[in-house]
Amino acid sequence: MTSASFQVPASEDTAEPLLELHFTACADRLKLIRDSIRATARMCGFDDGTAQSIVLAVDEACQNIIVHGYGERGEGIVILGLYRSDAGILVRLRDFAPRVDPTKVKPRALNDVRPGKLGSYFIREIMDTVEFRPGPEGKGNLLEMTKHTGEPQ
Amino acid sequence: MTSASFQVPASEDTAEPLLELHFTACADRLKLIRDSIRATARMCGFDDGTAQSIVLAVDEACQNIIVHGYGERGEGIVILGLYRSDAGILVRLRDFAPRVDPTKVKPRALNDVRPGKLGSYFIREIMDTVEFRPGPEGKGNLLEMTKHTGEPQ
Amino acid sequence: MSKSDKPQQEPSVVRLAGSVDLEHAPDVRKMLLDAVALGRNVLVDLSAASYIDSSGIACLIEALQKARSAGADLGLVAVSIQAMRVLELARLDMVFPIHDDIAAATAADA
Amino acid sequence: MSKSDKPQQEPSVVRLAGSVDLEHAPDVRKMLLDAVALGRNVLVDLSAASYIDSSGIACLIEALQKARSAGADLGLVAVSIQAMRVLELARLDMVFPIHDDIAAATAADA
Ligand SMILES: Nc1ncnc2c1ncn2[C@@H]1O[C@H](COP(=O)(O)OP(=O)(O)O)[C@@H](O)[C@H]1O
Ligand SMILES: Nc1ncnc2c1ncn2[C@@H]1O[C@H](COP(=O)(O)OP(=O)(O)O)[C@@H](O)[C@H]1O
Repeated sequence: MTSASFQVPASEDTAEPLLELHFTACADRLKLIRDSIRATARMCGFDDGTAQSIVLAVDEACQNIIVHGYGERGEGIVILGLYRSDAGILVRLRDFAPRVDPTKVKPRALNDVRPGKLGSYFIREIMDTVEFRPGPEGKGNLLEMTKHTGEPQ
Repeated sequence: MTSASFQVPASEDTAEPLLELHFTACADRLKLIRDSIRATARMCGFDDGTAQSIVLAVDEACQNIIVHGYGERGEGIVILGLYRSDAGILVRLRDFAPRVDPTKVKPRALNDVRPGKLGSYFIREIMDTVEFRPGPEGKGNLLEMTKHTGEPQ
Repeated sequence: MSKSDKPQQEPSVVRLAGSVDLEHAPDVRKMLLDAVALGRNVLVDLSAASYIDSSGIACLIEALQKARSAGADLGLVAVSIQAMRVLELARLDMVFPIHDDIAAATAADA
Repeated sequence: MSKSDKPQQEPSVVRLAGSVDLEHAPDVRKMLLDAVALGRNVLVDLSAASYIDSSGIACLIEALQKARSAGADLGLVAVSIQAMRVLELARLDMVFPIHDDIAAATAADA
């Protein structure tokens, strides 16, 4: 089955679709998408350093889908939509894994030096808004994140 | 509308989908996808130089869709599927533009020093197979290209 | 480089940076043709060009032809490995004069 | 670096190249823990590490903690701008000893 149109962003109607990446939820795919995320962030008006931070945030969100979302269930599909908004960039990350309970996604405490719980902390530190929604038609999850230009990262 | 599965490659059943890129047929999108194509070609076993040539071939095929396929009609959607096959890489490029007449896509003659007609010449020089098909359900076009590892480019 | 008509004049230098591709071809074409219109030899500095495609090559060919038909020439300077591979693919590596750097190009021209 | 127990011993050097990420975390973890198991101080050379994410950082933290609980230490060498940004984001830039290069690290240790 082939999609001939982009996902429609629910939250920011004026957002312009720049790139949509479809890939299997598998750790070795992330290196394929990082440079495209960076180039897209640059096209949305971010400097190199901030674009690199956005890459990290999106990468971490993809990792969470791979490790926690599909996890033991094996591989599924991830769809990463990147949009240029008036404010900066809108990222929409769709999976078809069991519903995430957003209250259970807790970034670690600041002074907690332990391996783990870093990913969601990075995401919240880097992005301006982070919102878990149920996927369209009740299937899977839709993580919407935005980052605005003109702010120090 | 969202596709939850990859396009099924018709020609190489064993090909593994690595990445699918959806974007608007617009010249400023090509810089967003080149690095991903390169990384995917590397993952398929090509060296840096050959991966870079594959980027050029795929980029030129996308340009042809932008310039000749949709052309004056304005922007449409392009779907670029990248697959790892036993032999190397399989590239599937889907558009929803009017049907291409493959006999009209003629690379220029070797000794012809003119601006133009270079794109399809590059594609045929770089790739091992290049095949225009009608798109599924008779809509648009499907350009399938392969490049095999273990051959000098 | 053609030494015939204007041996005493400094060549015009056009520096192309970033992607010399479909997106930037209109700007690149204008820069090159403006330089050719000055009537002097043109050197195209590609040291900062990270990527070149058939659209970029087409601009270079057009400018080269305009330059030559006006009795001047157009050379390429600091051609990257990627750009050289594309020129070779197009069998143009023997068509354009190619120099390591501006100094070498100017010396060749003198 | 901790000078306490083994001032006479050369540190073990682990060189991480490419992406220190989810894909490579199992290998990275093993390399680091193997080095820590030698009982000497460990220097992690990041000069060839192009990208590091939370999985890579988690490996470094685990190895640091194992090293310290064994009376040794683990330092980072040639940290790239990207890696430093990630360490700062994690508030770990003051937790790991960080050195410009191996020579500086060895001098600091002596
Ligand atoms: N996409 C997701 N699906 C299900 N659970 C998730 C998802 N993302 C995060 N979580 C939950 O939030 C926790 C914190 O995530 P994170 O900060 O990335 O740390 P870590 O991955 O090291 O556990 C995870 O342990 C997991 O329980
Ligand atoms: N995707 C396409 N759709 C329609 N026509 C195409 C397509 N690709 C190539 N062509 C035709 O083939 C010709 C040669 O293409 P190409 O070698 O890329 O040269 P150029 O783009 O410079 O004309 C084009 O001029 C066009 O007529």
